[in-house]
Amino acid sequence: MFPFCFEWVWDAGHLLFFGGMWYTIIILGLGMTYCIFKSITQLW
Amino acid sequence: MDSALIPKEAKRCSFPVFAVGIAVAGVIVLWGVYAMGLCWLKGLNQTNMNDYYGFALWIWADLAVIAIGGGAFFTGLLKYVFGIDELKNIINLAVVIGFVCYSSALLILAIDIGQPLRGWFIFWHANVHSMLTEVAFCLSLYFSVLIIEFIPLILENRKLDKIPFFHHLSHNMHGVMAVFAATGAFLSCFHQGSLGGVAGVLYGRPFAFREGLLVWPWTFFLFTWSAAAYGPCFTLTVLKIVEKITKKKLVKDNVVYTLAKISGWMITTYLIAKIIDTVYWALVTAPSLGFNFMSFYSNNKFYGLWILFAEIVLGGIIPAAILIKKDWRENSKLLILAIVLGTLGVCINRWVMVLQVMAPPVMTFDTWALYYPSWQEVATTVLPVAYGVILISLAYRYLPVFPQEKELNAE
Amino acid sequence: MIKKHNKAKAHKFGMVIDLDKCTGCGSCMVACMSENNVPFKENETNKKDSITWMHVYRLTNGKSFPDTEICYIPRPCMHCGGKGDHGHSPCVSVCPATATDYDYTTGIVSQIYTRCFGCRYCMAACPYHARYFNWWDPIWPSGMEKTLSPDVSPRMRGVVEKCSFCFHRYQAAKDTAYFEEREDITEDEYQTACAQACPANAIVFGDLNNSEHEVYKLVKPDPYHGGRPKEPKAFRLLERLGTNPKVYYISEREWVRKAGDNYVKGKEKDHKKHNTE
Amino acid sequence: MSEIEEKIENSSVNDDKVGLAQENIKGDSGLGLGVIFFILAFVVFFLSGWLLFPKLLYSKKQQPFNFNHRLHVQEMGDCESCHSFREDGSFTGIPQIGMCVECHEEQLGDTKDEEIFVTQYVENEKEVPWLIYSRQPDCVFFSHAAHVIGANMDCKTCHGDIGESTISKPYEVNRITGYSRDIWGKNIWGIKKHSWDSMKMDDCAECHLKETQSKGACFQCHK
Repeated sequence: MFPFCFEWVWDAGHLLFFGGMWYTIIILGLGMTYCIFKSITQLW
Repeated sequence: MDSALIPKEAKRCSFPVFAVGIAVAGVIVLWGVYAMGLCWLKGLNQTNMNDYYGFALWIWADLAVIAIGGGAFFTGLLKYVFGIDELKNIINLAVVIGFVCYSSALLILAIDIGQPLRGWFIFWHANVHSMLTEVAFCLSLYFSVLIIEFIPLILENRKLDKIPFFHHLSHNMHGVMAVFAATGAFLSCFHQGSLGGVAGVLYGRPFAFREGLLVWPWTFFLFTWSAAAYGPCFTLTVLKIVEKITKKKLVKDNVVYTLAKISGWMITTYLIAKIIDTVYWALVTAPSLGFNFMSFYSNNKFYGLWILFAEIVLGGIIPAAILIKKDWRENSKLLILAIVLGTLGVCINRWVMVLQVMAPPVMTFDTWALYYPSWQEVATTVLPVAYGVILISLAYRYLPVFPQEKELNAE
Repeated sequence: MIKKHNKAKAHKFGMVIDLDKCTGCGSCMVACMSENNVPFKENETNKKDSITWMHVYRLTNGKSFPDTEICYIPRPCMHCGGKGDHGHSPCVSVCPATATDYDYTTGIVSQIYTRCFGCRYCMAACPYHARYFNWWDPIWPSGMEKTLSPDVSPRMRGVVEKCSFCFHRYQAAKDTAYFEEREDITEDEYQTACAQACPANAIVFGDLNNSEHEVYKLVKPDPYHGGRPKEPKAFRLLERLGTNPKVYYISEREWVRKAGDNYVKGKEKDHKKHNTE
Repeated sequence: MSEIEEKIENSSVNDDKVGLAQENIKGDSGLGLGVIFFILAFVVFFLSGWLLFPKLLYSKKQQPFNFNHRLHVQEMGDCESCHSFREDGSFTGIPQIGMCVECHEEQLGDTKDEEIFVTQYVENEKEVPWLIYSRQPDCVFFSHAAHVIGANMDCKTCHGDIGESTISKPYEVNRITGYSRDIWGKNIWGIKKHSWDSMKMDDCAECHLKETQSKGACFQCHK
């Protein structure tokens, strides 16, 4: 869910829950991007 | 025929033999896929669920595979975060099993919901107070962690590894694997727990309801702990099955014993918590809601005290005792008994915490609800097993799953 | 003007059913089904997968003739206020997709069929079996779809549905009030179909927050205990679970009142005190 | 076996920097092509998403005949003359033919559209199958009384300038959902310039939040 969704409320529940979710997604995304990017640079 | 794909110096059965084995499992998968198609096209009337019994056999399968797939996150945690390095010899297997379990669980959830096309509502319109939302989020995120953990292993296939990009990628991913494993362990703690919370928060169902801490009922913590405790049992069970079928030793005993010992102590601590929880629930929670402990275990043919005995003694105390005592766990027969009983024990626990919850009447004029799964439910529940057999076979044949295989089978 | 409407005192609609008057005729069930476009099957033998928002249970005192007594308990959705009466009903708090919510202005628990994706978690959470799953798509006998009520949307296969306290009737009553430029609706303007259909007048419906209303007079809800009835003859189903239902039952017979909740053997007295204090 | 594979086969992977210079040359021209290809693909997909997608998503239908709102407002005075409330507070919506016949028993003017109306519908006593631009999905409850009488809103806030129109615009319907395009609005991103540009749940909620400090409970608008 994003803050522009209908049910979004700026409360502790949403901030903790979705904060955790987006934090995890960002870690996984950045980790994979780092690996792929490093592999590409190693090729050249 | 496929020798170019098989890891160097590894002995595998001939391709036709392998193909026949896969075909047999494939037939079962097709049967399951057919049943799955029926459920999607014709709806959940294909099952024997009803308004009294809204959770089916496959929901139990869902919880059970996630519990026994817990070996993946726990072994990952032990290896990458706590630095028990010898576990690197079994982590690949744990990851493959975890992948099988979690992909099956997600598939089951996709069959289970009445309007599968609206499944994304759980993400888009999420209700943060619902345990099921937490389950869905952590489950899908943890599944992506498992994919990330599985990729390097796939890339180590002999052919794929020759492609420089893949070679580097797998190497780099190993480099940051600790971050992924830690994230995975964090996610797992929450979703294993929230699966426990699913039943524990139902204050309208005295059989399931548990008091708790903050927003979580005690079952939340019990489920996380039990998945970590019993997950390795299943990993070891699969290892023993694979060793039996391939007639090879694949992992050194010291690795197995380390994992078995940790599992044993985890089960012991879990059991202490579980017994305290059960006693408190039986003596305080249930009576405060007007129920005798025995009212949940009598008056019907199926749910007797035997199920509590099977869960706590047969599937708990016995394996725990075997696994923590050095002589016993190093006796191969007793070890196998312990890991099989442990796996069954956690499966029974999940059965009790979802399916038995539906059975006892709550209103005084209501009746016990029992149900018998339809063949479609059985087929879709067997589907993940056959799929798991295929995936693990493929992984074993083509990927270097067991780093010690070469050493142990050198002639 | 708009703000005034929203600041008006919150309603808390509820129902009182006199079990000594109920004959178990089933008119409420029929009226409910036709009012709310409830689907039915050609063969309704299996009661556990057919939909009855209002369901009449039959119970006996378990004694043999000539002391046998029978009581019928009509059971709509209880529209639970949840623990502490804060609106966290057993079903509302578990729905993963916010397909059901608690309306603080009316105390009614909604169910939005187009939002529900059919996980059935709410059904597991409800101890009253008030929630029903659409195992099939509705099939109306030919021509019958023309007789469906336009005020209630029909449901599709794979979603959960339940009694709404005929919320569309509340909407219609409010429309009339707006048209006549009145502030609020009267007691008789908003009545559920089951209450109106009951030939024995066993079902009374109204606002539990309004001391003028019949429901309030009958049970005298205690606002400090989640609406627990102060009237000794009145009780709610499964009071001890803390669900705080808004459906009350009345009976002169003690065994009927006792059937409303569970008791640990030997501790019945405690509970009686707790119920009437 | 390709060049790269051969090289890897013959040398250990760690010292594959030998062929670095060669690969760089190859990589540069490849990179240029790649960039051009990327930009081209982006343009193609962007344009098709922008122009073609809405065309494919919506099918167009014409109203049975044109209706001149401006003329009728001039003659009748205001919207409520035709779009009125019943005594129970419910809203009549588009008038039925009985109301039109009060004036149009015979043809009043000489337009083609009126001729169609009188000859095909009035004379045959048939209702006009109007396509309703602002029809909400079946699960939506909307009270005109609450908004028009209760909150004193005018028609334009939600329905826009329809009272000024002289012809009926084509009715566009979403092929997937079956809903009128006026619900989502013309802008494919859902961006609004006027309060009447779209009629989604979010649009209702936006105004409700502003005016009543609450988006409202589900049952307020759902049935």
